[in-house]
Amino acid sequence: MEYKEVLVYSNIKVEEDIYVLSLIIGDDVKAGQFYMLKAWDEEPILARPISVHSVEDGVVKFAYQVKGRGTKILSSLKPEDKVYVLGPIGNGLDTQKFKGKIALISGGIGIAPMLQIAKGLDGEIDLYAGFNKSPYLIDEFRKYCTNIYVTSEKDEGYFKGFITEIFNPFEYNVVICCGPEVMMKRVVEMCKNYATPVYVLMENKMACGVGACLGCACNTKEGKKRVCVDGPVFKGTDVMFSA
Amino acid sequence: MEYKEVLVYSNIKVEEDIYVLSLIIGDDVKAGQFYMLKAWDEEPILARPISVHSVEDGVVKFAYQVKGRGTKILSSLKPEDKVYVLGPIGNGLDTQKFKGKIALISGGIGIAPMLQIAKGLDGEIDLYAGFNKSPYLIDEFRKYCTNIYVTSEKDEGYFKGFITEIFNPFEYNVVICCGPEVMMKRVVEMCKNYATPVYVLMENKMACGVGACLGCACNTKEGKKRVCVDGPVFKGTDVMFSA
Amino acid sequence: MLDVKFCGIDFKNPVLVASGTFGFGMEYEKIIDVSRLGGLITKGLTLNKKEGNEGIRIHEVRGGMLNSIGLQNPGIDEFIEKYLEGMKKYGVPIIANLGGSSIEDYVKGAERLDKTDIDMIELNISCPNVKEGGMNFGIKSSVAKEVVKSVRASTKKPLMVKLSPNAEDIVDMAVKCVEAGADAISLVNTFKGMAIDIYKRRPVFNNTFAGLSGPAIKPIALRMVYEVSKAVDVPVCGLGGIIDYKDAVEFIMAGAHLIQIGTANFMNPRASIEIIEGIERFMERENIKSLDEIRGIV
Amino acid sequence: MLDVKFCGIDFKNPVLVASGTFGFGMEYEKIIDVSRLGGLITKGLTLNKKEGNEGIRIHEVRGGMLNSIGLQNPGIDEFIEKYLEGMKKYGVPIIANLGGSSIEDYVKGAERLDKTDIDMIELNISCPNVKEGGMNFGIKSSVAKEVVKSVRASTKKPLMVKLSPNAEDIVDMAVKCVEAGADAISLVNTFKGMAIDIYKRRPVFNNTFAGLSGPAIKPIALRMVYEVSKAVDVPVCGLGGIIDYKDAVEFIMAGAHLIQIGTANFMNPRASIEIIEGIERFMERENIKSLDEIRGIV
Ligand SMILES: Cc1cc2nc3c(=O)[nH]c(=O)nc-3n(C[C@H](O)[C@H](O)[C@H](O)COP(=O)(O)OP(=O)(O)OC[C@H]3O[C@@H](n4cnc5c(N)ncnc54)[C@H](O)[C@@H]3O)c2cc1C
Ligand SMILES: Cc1cc2nc3c(=O)[nH]c(=O)nc-3n(C[C@H](O)[C@H](O)[C@H](O)COP(=O)(O)OP(=O)(O)OC[C@H]3O[C@@H](n4cnc5c(N)ncnc54)[C@H](O)[C@@H]3O)c2cc1C
Ligand SMILES: Cc1cc2nc3c(=O)[nH]c(=O)nc-3n(C[C@H](O)[C@H](O)[C@H](O)COP(=O)(O)O)c2cc1C
Ligand SMILES: Cc1cc2nc3c(=O)[nH]c(=O)nc-3n(C[C@H](O)[C@H](O)[C@H](O)COP(=O)(O)O)c2cc1C
Ligand code: FES
Ligand code: FES
Repeated sequence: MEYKEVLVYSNIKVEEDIYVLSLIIGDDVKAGQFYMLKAWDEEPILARPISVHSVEDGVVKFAYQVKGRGTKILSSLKPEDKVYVLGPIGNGLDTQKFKGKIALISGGIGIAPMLQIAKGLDGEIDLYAGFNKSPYLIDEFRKYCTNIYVTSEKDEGYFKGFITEIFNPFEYNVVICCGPEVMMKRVVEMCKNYATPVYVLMENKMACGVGACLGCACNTKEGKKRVCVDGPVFKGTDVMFSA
Repeated sequence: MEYKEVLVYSNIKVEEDIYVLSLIIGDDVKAGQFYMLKAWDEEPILARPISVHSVEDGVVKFAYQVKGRGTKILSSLKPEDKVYVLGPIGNGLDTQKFKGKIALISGGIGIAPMLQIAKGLDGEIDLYAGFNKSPYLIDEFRKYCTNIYVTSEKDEGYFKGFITEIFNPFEYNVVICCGPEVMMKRVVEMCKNYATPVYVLMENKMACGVGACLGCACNTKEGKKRVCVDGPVFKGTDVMFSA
Repeated sequence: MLDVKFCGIDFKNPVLVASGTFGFGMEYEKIIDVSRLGGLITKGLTLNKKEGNEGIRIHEVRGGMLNSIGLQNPGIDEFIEKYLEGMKKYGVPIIANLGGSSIEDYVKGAERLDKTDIDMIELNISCPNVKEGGMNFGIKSSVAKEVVKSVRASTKKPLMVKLSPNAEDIVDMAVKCVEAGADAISLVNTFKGMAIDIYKRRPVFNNTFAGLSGPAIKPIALRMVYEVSKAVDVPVCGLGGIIDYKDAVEFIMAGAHLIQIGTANFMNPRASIEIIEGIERFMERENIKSLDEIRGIV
Repeated sequence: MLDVKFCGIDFKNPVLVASGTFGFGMEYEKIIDVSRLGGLITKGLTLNKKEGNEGIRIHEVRGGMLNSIGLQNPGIDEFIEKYLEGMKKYGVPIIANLGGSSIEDYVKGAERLDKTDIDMIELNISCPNVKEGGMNFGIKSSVAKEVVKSVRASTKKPLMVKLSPNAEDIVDMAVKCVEAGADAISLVNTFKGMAIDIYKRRPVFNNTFAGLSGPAIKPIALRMVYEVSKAVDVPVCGLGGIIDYKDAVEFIMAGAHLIQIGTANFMNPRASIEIIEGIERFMERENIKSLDEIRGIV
C-alpha cells in the first residue's frame, strides 16, 4: 500500500451519472481490492473508497457513480489532472482458487469490482447484474462470461424484477456478490439453503483506509472486522448484515 | 448591484503571481468600484473583493495578485468557467469632476483600479507606480498618462526606493492613491503639507460586500465607515489610518 | 405549507435572517426579494450608539469565519427613527435583537422597544457584563436568569432569548430562561474562538477572542437545538451554520420551529431564498403537507 | 531545533499522533516513516476488550467529521501482549491513552500500564460514567478531579489528562486536574455534535450524538489551549483540527509544548510528517532557533 499523487489518463462518462476513471498507477493489484481516491485538497476532508474495476498495463480503472460531493468532483476530472491515491487496499479475492461454475451478482454500481474479478477467474462465469436505471458496463463482460443476465427497472428489453428472482444458487460452485446490503443479505440466505459458498464485497464508510480508525467496522461471526483491511471481501455466511 | 453567475472570457498571467481576469459582465461600472468574486461553491466561504481594472464593451477586467486560497482558485480559471459576482460595489470615483494635473500613486497590486480611473480622467495624468518585484500592467497606462514613474526593488532600470521619495504633491491639483496602508498614510501626510486634495482606495477584509456585516469598518473623522458601501474611495484627510 | 405560528405571530415560512448578518434588511434589497423571507432580525441594538471594535473584525477560517464586530449599532433611538419604518415595508415580522452590557441597559432598551411596533424581541445574552468584569451574561444560568427576568418585566412583546453555545450547560440555561419568562429560545450565537497571526506573533483580533460561525459549527449547534427542544416547552428557533435546505430540515427535525440564516448570507446572498425554495421542494418530494409532520420527529 | 522536553521525556519534535486516529502505529508503517514522529499515542484502551458501537461510526460534515467508534479496543492486557512491542520498535515515546467507564476501571487500567515500559499515560476523561448514568467524567470539574486523583495514586508514570471541550468550564477543569496530580494537560477531545438523516428521519448515529473533529473545531480548540496554557503551570499538549504547519505553529504560540495530529491523518496520511517539515522550515525562515522562543508568545 502506498500514498501518492498520480495522473488521470481518462475519465469517461458511460451512462447518466456513471463514469470510468483511468489513473496512471503501476501497482500490482488483486481483484476485489480498492483505493482511497482524493482529487481535492482540503474539502471534503475524507478520501473516497473506490474499487478497482480493471487493470491494464500501468493503468488502473475505476467505475463509479456520482452520489455526493466527492464523486461529483471525480466526475469533473480531465486527463493530466492530479489525484491522490492510497492503495491498493484490502484482502481482495484469490480468484485462482475458484473452480467450476461461478456466479457474479451485482446490484447497481456493485458491478464495478466484478470486471477484474471476472478477468481473474478460470471457471465458467455467469454474470447477474441488476439495475434500477439503464444498465451499464455490461459489454466489457462478454469476453469473460458465458451468460449475462441483466435486470432493469427502467429500460425495455430487460427482465423487470430482482436479480434474486432469476438466480438459482444450486447451479453454482461459488457465488460472488456486490451490491446494496439488502441484496447481499438475500443472496447469502439463498446460497445457505444450497450450501453454495458465497463471497460478498462490503461497503462501509471509511476514514483512514488503513485499519487505524475502526470506522468501517462490520459485524461478523468472529466479532467486529475492519472492512478496509480485513475485507472488503468476506465469506457471506460470516457477515451479520445490518440491513 | 446584482448577484449573478457570469462566464470567464479570459484569464491571463501577466507577471509572476499577477493575473488579469476578464469576465463577461455587461454592467455600468464606475471607476474605483469593485466586485465580490467567488469561483467556488462552499470553501473558502467568503467571496473576494477585487477592483475593476478596466471595462471594455461588456467585459469587466480584474487585475489581481495571488495571495491565498481564493486568488489561487481565481488564477486557475479558464475561458467559459463560471464565476459568481456581486457588484458593482462602492461609491467609486467621480472622475469627471477632477481637472488639472492629477497624480495616480500605486503600491504593488494597488495599480489595479488605476487604469479605469485613468481612462475616466480628463486632465494631465502622471502615474507613480511602486513595486517590490518586477513591474506589471504599466504599458496599459501609456495611452492615458503624460508621465509614468516606476520604482522596483527588484528589476534593473527603475528607481530603487519609495514612490514617496520621487513624488511632489505641490505639482498636482489632485492625488489618487491605492496601496499598502503605510504608503497611503505617508502620501496623505505629504499632500496635507501642500493642501493638495488626495483620495485613497481602502482595502479592508469583507464578508458581505453590501454594508450589512460591518466587518469592513474603517475609522474616519466622522466615525466608523463601511469600506464596501461608504467607500472604497475616501478623502485621504478623512481617514484615520491604523498602520 | 411552510407557515409557522410562533409566539402568536404568523410567519409565512420558517426562514429568518440572523442578527448581524443582514443589517436592517435594506442592504440586501437590491439583490434579493426581502419580502419573501419568513422574518427579519435586526443587527444587535444597544441602548446607546456603539462604535464597535477596533482592528481586524473578520477573519476567515476553514468552514467558517471569526468575527469581532463589537456590536456596532446606531442605538435604539436612532434605529426606531431611521430604520424601523424601512424594515416594515417588506411586510414580514420584525424581531429586534437587543444587547447590553448591564441589566439596566437591557431593561431600558426593552422599554423603548416595547413602545414600537416591532413584533418580538430577541434578547442576546452573549454580551459581556461590563459591571461584573466582562464575563458574558450567557455563561452561567443563574446570571442569565436575572437578565431575562428583568427584561421580561419591562416589555409585553414576545420575548425570545438567544443562547450562547459557550454556556456552561446549554439545557439548564434554556430551562432557566424559560422559568424567567422567555416565550421562546433561539440558539446558537457564535462560539468563542481565536486565531493567531504567526508572522506578527499576536492574535488576529485586538480582543484576542472572536466568535466562530458558519458550517463549521453546524453539528454542535444542531445537537444543542435538539437537546434544548426536548427540554423546554416553549418553541425553539434554531441556527448555526445552516447553509442549505438540508441543514434547515435537520434543524426542523431536531425540533426547531423557526430557523435563522447567518453566515450563509455572505457565502451566497440568495441563500435564504434558496433555502425556502429547497424546503418547499423537499416537502413536495417527501409528501409532507405541513412542517408539523416533521418538526422534532427525531 | 524541534526537540521538546515534556514531563521529563525527550521528544525529538513536538508532533504526535492523536489517540484513535493512528491505531497502534503499525497501520501507517507502509505509508510513512513512523519513526520520524515526535511520539505515538495509542487508540483509547480500556481494562477489558470493547467491541465499540453498532451502526454508522463515521459521518463526514463540512470541515470535519463526526465519529462514534465507541472505544473499540482489544483491552489493556491484549495491548501489552500484542501491540506494545511493535510500537516500541519505532524508537519514539509511547503514550497509552486510557479510557474507562468507572473509577475502578480507570485505576485498574492505570495499574497495569504502570508495570509496562510505556512512557506516559494520557487519561481520557471524555468517557461516559456508566455508574452515574452516562454523563461524561469530563463535564464537571469536581467529577474529573476524583478520577484524576485515583489514577494519580495508582501509577508513577507521567500522567497527562486529556480534557473534553464539552467541559462546563475548561479552565477550571484544567486547574482541578492539575490540583489532583496531573503532570500535563492535553486538549481537546471531540465536541459533542450530531447529524440527522433527513430521508430516514432519524439521527445518523445509533447513539444520536457523536464527536466532531477536524478543521471545523480548530478556532475553538486553539482558544481553549490558549486559555488553559495561561492558567496552569504544567505543560500543555494541544490538538483539535490541526491540518498544516501553520495551525501547528498557532497552537505552539498559544502555549502548547506538544501538539497532536488527528483527523488530518485521514485527510492526508503524510500530514504529520509534512507538519514536522513545515514547522522546521518556518523556524528557519523566521530565524527561530528553538521552540522556546515562540511557545506561548501570544
Ligand atoms: C470498499 C469500497 C469500495 C467501493 N467501490 C465503489 C466503486 O467501485 N464504485 C462506486 O461508485 N462506489 C464505490 N463505493 C462507494 C463509494 O465509496 C461512495 O459512493 C462514495 O464514497 C460516495 O462519495 P460522495 O462524496 O459522492 O457522497 P457523499 O454522500 O457526499 O459522501 C459522504 C461520505 O460518506 C461516504 N459514503 C457515502 N456513500 C458511501 C458508500 N456507499 N460506501 C462507503 N462510503 C460511503 C463517503 O465516502 C464520504 O465519506 C465503494 C465503497 C467502499 C467502502
Ligand atoms: C475594495 C477592495 C478591492 C480590492 N481590489 C483588489 C484588486 O484589484 N486586486 C487584488 O489583487 N487585490 C485586491 N484586493 C485585495 C484582495 O481582496 C485580497 O488580496 C484577496 O481577498 C486575498 O484573498 P486570498 O484568498 O488570496 O487570500 P487569503 O489570505 O486566503 O484570504 C483570507 C481572507 O482575508 C481576506 N483578505 C486577505 N487579504 C486581503 C486584503 N488585502 N484586502 C481585503 N481582504 C483581504 C480575503 O478576502 C479572505 O476573506 C481588494 C480588496 C478590497 C477590500
Ligand atoms: C458578522 C456577524 C455579526 C453578528 N452580530 C450579531 C449581533 O449583533 N447579535 C447577535 O445576537 N448575533 C450576532 N451574530 C451571530 C449570528 O446572528 C448567529 O447567531 C451566528 O453567526 C451563528 O449562525 P451562522 O453560523 O448561521 O452564522 C453575528 C454574526 C456575524 C457573523
Ligand atoms: C475516529 C476517531 C477515534 C478517536 N478515538 C479516540 C480515543 O480512543 N481516545 C481519545 O482520547 N480520543 C479519541 N479521538 C479524539 C482524537 O484523539 C482527537 O482528540 C480529536 O479528534 C480532535 O483532534 P483532530 O481535530 O485533530 O482530529 C478519536 C477521534 C477520531 C476522529
Ligand atoms: S477505514 Fe479506518 S479502519 Fe477501516
Ligand atoms: S463587507 Fe460587510 S459591511 Fe462592508
